[in-house]
Amino acid sequence: MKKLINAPDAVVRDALRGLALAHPGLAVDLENQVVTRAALTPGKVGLVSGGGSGHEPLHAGFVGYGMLDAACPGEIFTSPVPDQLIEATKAADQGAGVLHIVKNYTGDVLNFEMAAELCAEEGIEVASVLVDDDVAVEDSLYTAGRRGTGATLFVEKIAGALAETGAPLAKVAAVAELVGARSRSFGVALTSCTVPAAGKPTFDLPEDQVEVGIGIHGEPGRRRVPLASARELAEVAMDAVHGDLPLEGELLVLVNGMGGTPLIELYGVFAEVAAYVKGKGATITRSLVGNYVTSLDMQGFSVTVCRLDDDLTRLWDAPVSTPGLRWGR
Amino acid sequence: MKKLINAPDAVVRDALRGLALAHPGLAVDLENQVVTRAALTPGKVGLVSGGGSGHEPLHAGFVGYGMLDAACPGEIFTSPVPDQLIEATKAADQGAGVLHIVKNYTGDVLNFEMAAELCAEEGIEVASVLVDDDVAVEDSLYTAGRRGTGATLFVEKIAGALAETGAPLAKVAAVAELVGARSRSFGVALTSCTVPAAGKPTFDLPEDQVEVGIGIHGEPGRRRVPLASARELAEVAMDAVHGDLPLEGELLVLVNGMGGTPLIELYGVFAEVAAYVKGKGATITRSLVGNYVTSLDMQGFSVTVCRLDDDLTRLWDAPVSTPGLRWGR
Amino acid sequence: MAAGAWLKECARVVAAERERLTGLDAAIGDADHGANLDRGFQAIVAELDLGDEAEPGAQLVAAGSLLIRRVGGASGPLYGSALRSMGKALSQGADLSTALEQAVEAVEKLGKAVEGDKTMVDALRPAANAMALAVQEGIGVREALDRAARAAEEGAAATTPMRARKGRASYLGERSEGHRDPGATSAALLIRALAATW
Amino acid sequence: MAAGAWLKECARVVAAERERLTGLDAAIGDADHGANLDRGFQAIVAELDLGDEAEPGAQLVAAGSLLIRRVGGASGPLYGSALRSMGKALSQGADLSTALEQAVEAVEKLGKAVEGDKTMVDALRPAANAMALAVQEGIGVREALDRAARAAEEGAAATTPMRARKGRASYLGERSEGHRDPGATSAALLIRALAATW
Ligand SMILES: Nc1ncnc2c1ncn2[C@@H]1O[C@H](COP(=O)(O)OP(=O)(O)O)[C@@H](O)[C@H]1O
Ligand SMILES: Nc1ncnc2c1ncn2[C@@H]1O[C@H](COP(=O)(O)OP(=O)(O)O)[C@@H](O)[C@H]1O
Ligand SMILES: [Mg+2]
Ligand SMILES: [Mg+2]
Ligand SMILES: [Mg+2]
Ligand SMILES: [Mg+2]
Repeated sequence: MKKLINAPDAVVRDALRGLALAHPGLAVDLENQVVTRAALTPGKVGLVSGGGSGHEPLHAGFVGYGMLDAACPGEIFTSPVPDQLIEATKAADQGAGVLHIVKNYTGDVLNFEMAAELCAEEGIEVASVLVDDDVAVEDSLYTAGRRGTGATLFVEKIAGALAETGAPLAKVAAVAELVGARSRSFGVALTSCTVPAAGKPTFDLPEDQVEVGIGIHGEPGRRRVPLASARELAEVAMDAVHGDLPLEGELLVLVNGMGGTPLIELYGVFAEVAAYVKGKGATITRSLVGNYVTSLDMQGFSVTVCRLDDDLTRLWDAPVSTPGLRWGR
Repeated sequence: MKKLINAPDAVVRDALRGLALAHPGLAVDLENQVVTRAALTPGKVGLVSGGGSGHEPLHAGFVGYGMLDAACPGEIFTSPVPDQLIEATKAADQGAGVLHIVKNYTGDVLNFEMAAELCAEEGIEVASVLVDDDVAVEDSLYTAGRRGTGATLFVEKIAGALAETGAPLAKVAAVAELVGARSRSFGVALTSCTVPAAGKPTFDLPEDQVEVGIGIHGEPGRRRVPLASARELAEVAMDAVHGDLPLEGELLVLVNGMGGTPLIELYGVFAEVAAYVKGKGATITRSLVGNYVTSLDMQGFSVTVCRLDDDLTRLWDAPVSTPGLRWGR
Repeated sequence: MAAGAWLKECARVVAAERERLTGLDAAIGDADHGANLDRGFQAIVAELDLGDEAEPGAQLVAAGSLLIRRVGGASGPLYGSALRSMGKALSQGADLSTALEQAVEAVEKLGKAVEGDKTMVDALRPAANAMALAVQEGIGVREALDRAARAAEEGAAATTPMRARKGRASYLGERSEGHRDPGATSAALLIRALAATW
Repeated sequence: MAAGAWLKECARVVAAERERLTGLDAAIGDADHGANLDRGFQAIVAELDLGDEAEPGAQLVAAGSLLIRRVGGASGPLYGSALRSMGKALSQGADLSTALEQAVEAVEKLGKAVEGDKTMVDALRPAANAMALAVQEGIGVREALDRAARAAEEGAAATTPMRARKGRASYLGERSEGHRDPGATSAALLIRALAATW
């Protein structure tokens, strides 16, 4: 394992130290691993998210004006514990309640639920939205359901923008639900990631094969296929998305790198995704290309598509100022 | 070689197609590989840069308000040809002359010089600034001199901000020179990059070794040392920088990933760099952490330090709106 | 009854099997199960009073709470709730078999998993059943615990051919078949540790 | 005199040796020299009239201009200028030896490199010198060209132990020693092609 780290069990802490030093707009509680905005906005609905580390800039990199109020990074690929989430929720409560944005994984769900219960007991109004956009996973009563991946960024941005307008918790939760319901993702891995504590790649992938339908935790995908061109791999991903939620109207598209894929390749993939969308008669009106919802050092990409409407577009365009996403101020 | 591409010789073109589709604020001439702002500002000094592709978001990702007016991406790691640069210079000439921002490599220097000569013959006022910040390379009359690396971003941002105020060419060139003169860089590679046309890693690096003093083209570094902690590697880099330009006063620091290194590791490195700077009695007042001046899929980092003054800080803070760097608007 | 000894033995076994558990999780999950449990049980050993004087029920409640506070992931809340339920039952005077039943029910309730879903329940449920049956048959607690541990081990081994329906492994669909579940494996280790120390 | 035949032979040889040139550049440069030259010479073959009727000087000027317009990097302007200077000299009635001298001087002037810097000059300068000497000695042009090609090949081989002082390889300092220079290697190929076709 070759990593720029001090020690496997110091990775998260060290990164948080760096985050704190690089971004004076954030308040970082290193002890409890809670990242909050340095300046809060009384009366605003608070947005809290969190999850295992290893997906940077998600979530801590999305704390700031127009997105989250607080984030809880867990250990690598391990959901945060209730204590962290409780502290973050209390910090983010500015008198109008708090929305928990939860990616649909058993661990995240259990820990957020425990925290929400305890916060409710302490009198904080908490609503939760479950993000489950990954069409690679069968959504059935007999499974853990779909994973939450790239759509989390959309939910955090758009719900964050609405919260900034002073909207009440119910409305913020509703738009978060709406964004999730209108979003779908699919991912492809060229290489496995390496979890620092494990010290070796999570899975072995021959030079001529790719994993299709991967998540963001180094989970193997649904199947392996021969390495193919960017165009063919983009088609595999888009077929899966389109098969689940037909591409129609105005779309927000994220072509996301898994952490180890350079921008030059992601732009190439975006060109193919755009051609695919055009072929279906839909239009990409907003887009994002880059490493946003990552899986440590994995090479690969995911595509997330959200069907926009005028309100969602306006909220997407609204100013945002976080370490990982910034425009308009 | 595992890459998200259609074909080795289509990589640059495909990425430019994606760039054009993702950023309506850019005008992309796919035929000539020239990227310009869609809307120019009559009377403003034009800023043109360019260089081999493979360093994304540099340079095309820095075209936009507050930075470049045009960029010329060459083939992978191959400087652009004079024709491209001439077209870009003409496009960027808004009546107040054009500044060429050139990274110090033989190929870039020769091609920019040819272009500048021809543009001058056609009556366009052209000034050039040579960026040569990499202290890993001996700066001597008997070598090609220092390489231009991370400081290019600083030069483009700060000169771009000054140009936006309507300053004349001489002043814009002078501030560009100043930023270059006050900046130093040093890089470390954990892995080699793979040039698509070459199909295999440029150099072999054993699992337990790193290359120290690398550039941004997969050139091997000055020496190999055993893989060490983030702290030790940051120290190696900072010792080299500090040995050349003592760390003093207020600093702008870029901790830059080489393309394949995830953000979680870069923040860890930033924490070590910050500790080092503090130990020297200097202060990091502005910083940037991320993959900005990359070397395809290489894993590793570089640090670039610039000694700020009040003017430079103000220009750094000024609004910028490009695909790769954005704040304030 | 020595809850402290059990917890210490759990910590020892989990540390020793850490790599293996993480390796199993790498195959059908996210390669952290060993690290997760190790973090939790090391905290228990380091931070709790595991002496013989303390009340076992209270010790288990404290240990469960600490797992919840330190582990995260799916296994933190699940094992944490299990220990808390077990401890509460013991404190209220329940026998070990009943307490184990409570622990397993807590996992089932929280995780909504049943036997055959390829989770820790596939080790825990047979263990609780075997223990209850043995007690019913009038068998002594040591022997009953040994049967429980064996049932857990068999249950864990039986997860290999299963297709996962809960947790991260469920994302793999049929590709989850042929791999032993990490949580069932750790559950068998913890029950075996119980049999060895109680 | 058949500039077209030479250029076609250059294209053939560069395509055949593309991997090797890129490999040499990977060791002490950026792994693109073969790709760069191949792109340039393929363009020459595809886009220029390389027939025997055309004026050789004009053909070489056109070929040099195309290299400058298509290759980029260090070698594009250097080889491009070389062919342009050579063509201009031929158009002005110079003999091949003088034209080759002009070509080499163009490279030296633009690249500011001298023999021993571990660049293409280490192949080109000896070639021009050997040719001039042979002509001075009254030796026929074919034999003179063969001597030039051999001098270039020896010069290229001699770059291996050198420490680079120009171009990308200079960044490596002493680590550039022990590797043959890609540009000197390609230069020797081009001069050999000249000897084979002129
Ligand atoms: N819904 C569930 N019910 C019971 N056990 C579960 C459930 N989901 C997961 N598990 C158990 O948790 C184990 C994984 O634990 P761990 O790797 O620590 O957490 P995570 O999956 O969050 O990374 C699985 O092997 C499985 O036995
Ligand atoms: N200043 C120079 N003068 C003469 N030749 C040079 C000079 N710099 C580089 N070269 C030659 O160019 C070759 C590299 O060409 P190429 O790889 O195509 O360009 P780049 O170095 O820009 O990638 C070197 O091997 C060397 O022979
Ligand atoms: Mg986990
Ligand atoms: Mg090059
Ligand atoms: Mg796990
Ligand atoms: Mg080269």
